[in-house]
Amino acid sequence: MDAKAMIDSLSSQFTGVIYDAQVESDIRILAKVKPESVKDICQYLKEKLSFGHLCCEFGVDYPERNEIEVVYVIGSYEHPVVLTLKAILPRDDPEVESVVPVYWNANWYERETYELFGVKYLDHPDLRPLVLPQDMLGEWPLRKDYKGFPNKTARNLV
Amino acid sequence: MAEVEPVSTNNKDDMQEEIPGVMTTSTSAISDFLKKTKAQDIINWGRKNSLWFTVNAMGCCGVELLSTGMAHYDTDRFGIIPRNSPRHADVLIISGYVTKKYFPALKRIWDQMPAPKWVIAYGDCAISGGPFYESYSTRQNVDEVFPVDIYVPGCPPRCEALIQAFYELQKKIVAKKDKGTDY
Amino acid sequence: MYDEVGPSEMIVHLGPQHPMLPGPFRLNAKLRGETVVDSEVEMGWIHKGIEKILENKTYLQGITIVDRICYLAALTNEEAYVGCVEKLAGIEVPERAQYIRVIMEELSRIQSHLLGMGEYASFVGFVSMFMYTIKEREDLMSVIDSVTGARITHSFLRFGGVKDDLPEGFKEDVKYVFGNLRKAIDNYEELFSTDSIYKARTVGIGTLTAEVAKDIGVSGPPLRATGVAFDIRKDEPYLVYKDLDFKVCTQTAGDVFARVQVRLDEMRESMYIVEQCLDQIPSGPIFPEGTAYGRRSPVMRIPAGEVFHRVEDPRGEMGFYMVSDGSDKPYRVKIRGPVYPTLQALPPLLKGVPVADIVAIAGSMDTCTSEVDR
Amino acid sequence: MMEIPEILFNPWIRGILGLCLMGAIFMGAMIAVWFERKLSADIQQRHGPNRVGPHGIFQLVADAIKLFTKEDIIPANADKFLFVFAPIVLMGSVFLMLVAIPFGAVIINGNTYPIAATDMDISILYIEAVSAVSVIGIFMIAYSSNNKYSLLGAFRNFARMIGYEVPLGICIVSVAIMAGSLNIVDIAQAQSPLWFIIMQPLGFFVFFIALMADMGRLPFDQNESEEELIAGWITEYTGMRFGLGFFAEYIHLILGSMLVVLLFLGGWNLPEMLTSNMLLGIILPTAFFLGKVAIVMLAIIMIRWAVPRFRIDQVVDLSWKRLLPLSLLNLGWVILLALLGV
Repeated sequence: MDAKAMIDSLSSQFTGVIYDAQVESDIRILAKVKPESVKDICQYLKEKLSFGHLCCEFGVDYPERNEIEVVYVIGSYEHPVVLTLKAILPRDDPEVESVVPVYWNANWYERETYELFGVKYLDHPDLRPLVLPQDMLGEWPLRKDYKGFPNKTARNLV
Repeated sequence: MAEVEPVSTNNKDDMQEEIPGVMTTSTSAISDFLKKTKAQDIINWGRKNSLWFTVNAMGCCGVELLSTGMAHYDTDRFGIIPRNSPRHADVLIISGYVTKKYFPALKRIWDQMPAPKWVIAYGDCAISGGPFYESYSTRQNVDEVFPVDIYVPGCPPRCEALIQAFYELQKKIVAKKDKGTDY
Repeated sequence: MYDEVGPSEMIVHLGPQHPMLPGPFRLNAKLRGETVVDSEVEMGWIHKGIEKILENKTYLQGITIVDRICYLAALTNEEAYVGCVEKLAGIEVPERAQYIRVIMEELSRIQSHLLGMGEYASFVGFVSMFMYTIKEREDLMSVIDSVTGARITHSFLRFGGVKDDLPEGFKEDVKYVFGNLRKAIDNYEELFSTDSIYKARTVGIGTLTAEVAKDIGVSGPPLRATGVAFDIRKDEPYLVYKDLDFKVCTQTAGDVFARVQVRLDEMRESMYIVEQCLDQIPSGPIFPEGTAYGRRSPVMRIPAGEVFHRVEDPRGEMGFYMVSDGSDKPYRVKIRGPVYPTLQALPPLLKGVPVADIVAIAGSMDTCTSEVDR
Repeated sequence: MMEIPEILFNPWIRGILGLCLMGAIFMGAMIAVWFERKLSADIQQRHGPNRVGPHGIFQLVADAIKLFTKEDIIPANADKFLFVFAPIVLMGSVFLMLVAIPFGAVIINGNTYPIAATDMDISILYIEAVSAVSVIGIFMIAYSSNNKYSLLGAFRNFARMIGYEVPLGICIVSVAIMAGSLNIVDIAQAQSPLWFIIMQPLGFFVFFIALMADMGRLPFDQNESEEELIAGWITEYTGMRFGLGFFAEYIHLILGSMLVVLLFLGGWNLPEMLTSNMLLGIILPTAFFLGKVAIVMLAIIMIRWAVPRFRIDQVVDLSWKRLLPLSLLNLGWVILLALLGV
């Protein structure tokens, strides 16, 4: 099954949920997805299309469009195709369903996206900050409008 | 983050109030006496030849720190050996970026070490922040908290640089100009 | 985990400063006697916000920052980053530069495996082994040093090429070092396979099956030790790997012993790759001709777009996802480190093992905490 | 019993000799540490200490001076009385062993005078009993420092010691049966023509391994295991208290090597023609004895740096499932020999 067939299978299975699907090259496909059905799609990808390997999951902040994209990069152990799934969330109240029940290793990725972007994951087993100290929660440092970034405390700033 | 007050172990002020006919003494009497004698030189000789350092690899420099203690560079030649417990160590090597999360732990390691103790700031990150000087997560100017004796610039400095840092520290100890002990 | 601590149980915090891993890392383990009942990993002790810093650096400045993601395999980090930019900007790398990159990355893989293996041996109490591997590693480091000018953080790759050509006499140096290294690796293998205490400590410990390993997303030597031949160099060839002859080293047992064995085999395989490259390397420029790219790249504006590029790190799959908005700085860079899922897999693996096996299992994963925290 | 010169009964002389002995044993421990550092460096393709004095022989002097002048930290939540008292128990148990162990012998006119503080009839049992006290010292150190690493180390130590004291004791019993005495001097003397290692090689093997476990040398140093438990039982100790624990370990190493030589490797016994001369009789037996001790120490140190560490359950398995049956087999063999009247 090549990349084209995969995207066709996916779009036909989830009409209306998957949109903007495109084949970038033989081994890269990209699709956008409605946030509420991310988990179902991942389930389908894992079981039917053997996309068993979640490479990573992260957020991208677009303040002009007032959106936060949550990107899932999903690869496979059987074939070389890598699928990029994008769920677009409103920036004010980003909430998306957790994919931990499908991909076990999404756990830490989601915890990190939560503390760095403020994306809330529903039904996540253990949504605590991972890399930041507890008191920095709520600053969402990887958002574009984060104020504390060029940290001016260093004594000999160039 | 708790600010750290400078600790003074010099009790000279206590000694000045003399009661006539009564000889007062203080806890530092023995060390005061030692200062006047050659004994301090002998003690310093022992201290300088047996600098045990903590192994806390905190960044890129940590790898060089590991290599320095091992074969090839072999700091054991100078009597410098790595110790895993801070209780047995004399030298704290800040080998990398200190983050806001790690800083309390590093402070605690420092507090756990018995005096006399010294600090080597190893690498640019420990000195001035290095490439991460503007990060939201790192804590800058750690040398305001730790009394750093030797700064080793480089990103990361080579193992030879660390050996030279120890050599400079030894010279400082002999010249009684280090910050680790109170002379 | 903290809610119910039974009458004969205690919680031991291993770390953040603990000799278990090179880098701060904390494992909270609930013990009943000597047995781990439950455990949990805490990260972030050296989180330095590299992703945010990269967004505020130009593309060229970014190379020095990505070096410091994982200090044990700086060259593969660079490769992933530079590869992303080259894909986005459509830069062709001349063949000689590609060969040089492969040589350096394979050398760096060998040194990383040597360090990881030696450190692992010291975790089971075999301190002398650590000394031996470090000694061999130093020879290799000086070879790498002679090309890149640095031991740990190289900043060697440039967009479209490499910083410098190979120095004179490089081939002879490599040949000399490899001669010693081959003997050393054979010795290590003999030591590992004949020492009964070592075998008692490693065979059947921390076993991952292929299904579980795939399920938790492990890659690199821990995955290959379970029999899955997953290697980006074969599955998604970058640089000149498709012209080179090498095999993906696998074992089937999936335990600690197999992981170390995979690393030993991979070192041999990497040496073979480097020798092939040295024989095949064509002469020619190390930067694309007729373009502005050279030793000093211009301020680059890269066309808007998104790309995911992955390479095979010594520890597994290293991927960069880069979003460009057409300016001279990346809009967003996501770093997918190979150790991230591996370290996540520790708590389930550690359930029910004795305390002494915590370090054996954690060490055999060859983790790099700096890369997880970033 | 052999006659002892009158002058040795003078308490002053005895006191001075005792002090000399203490000094000698401390010197011995320092030499052992230096020996170990140099030898381990050699095995690991390094140089080892070589800056302080020729070949770094004063390295340990520097270390001792530094440890003496370090700050003495008693952790806030430690049990203060035990924390101060425990290293003394450990050191005491090691020094009490010195009372019974002979350090060599002087042979004058065919009479053997062992260089030992006392002459007990049950000295071997006494040594066994006293050396087992050190485990209590270690446990007190670990318990009082209120550290979980230390506590784990102490538990491992207990588990190991209980396992290994049994085969160790059985081996000693078989030696005692063969010699027909519980006095360590008599045991050494009984090996005059034939060393016990030839009569019971199995016993030597079991005794050597059990002794190494008893001393906590590397394949058996689970109580310290640097990579897991930082420094195990002694993690919280600073300065000279740490130094005491450290020295106790090395004095134990020396005394253990002496025990091996005394029980299995023939002690100070030499052919009679070599000791007939007065001067040779004074020097040679002791030199011979100490030389053998040094060789045993060398072997123990080299084993330490050449093998990985056992896990604690494997250690306990090894003792109860392998060494105990082997030691019983050896005991049976010795009894058989005794019945046959060999």
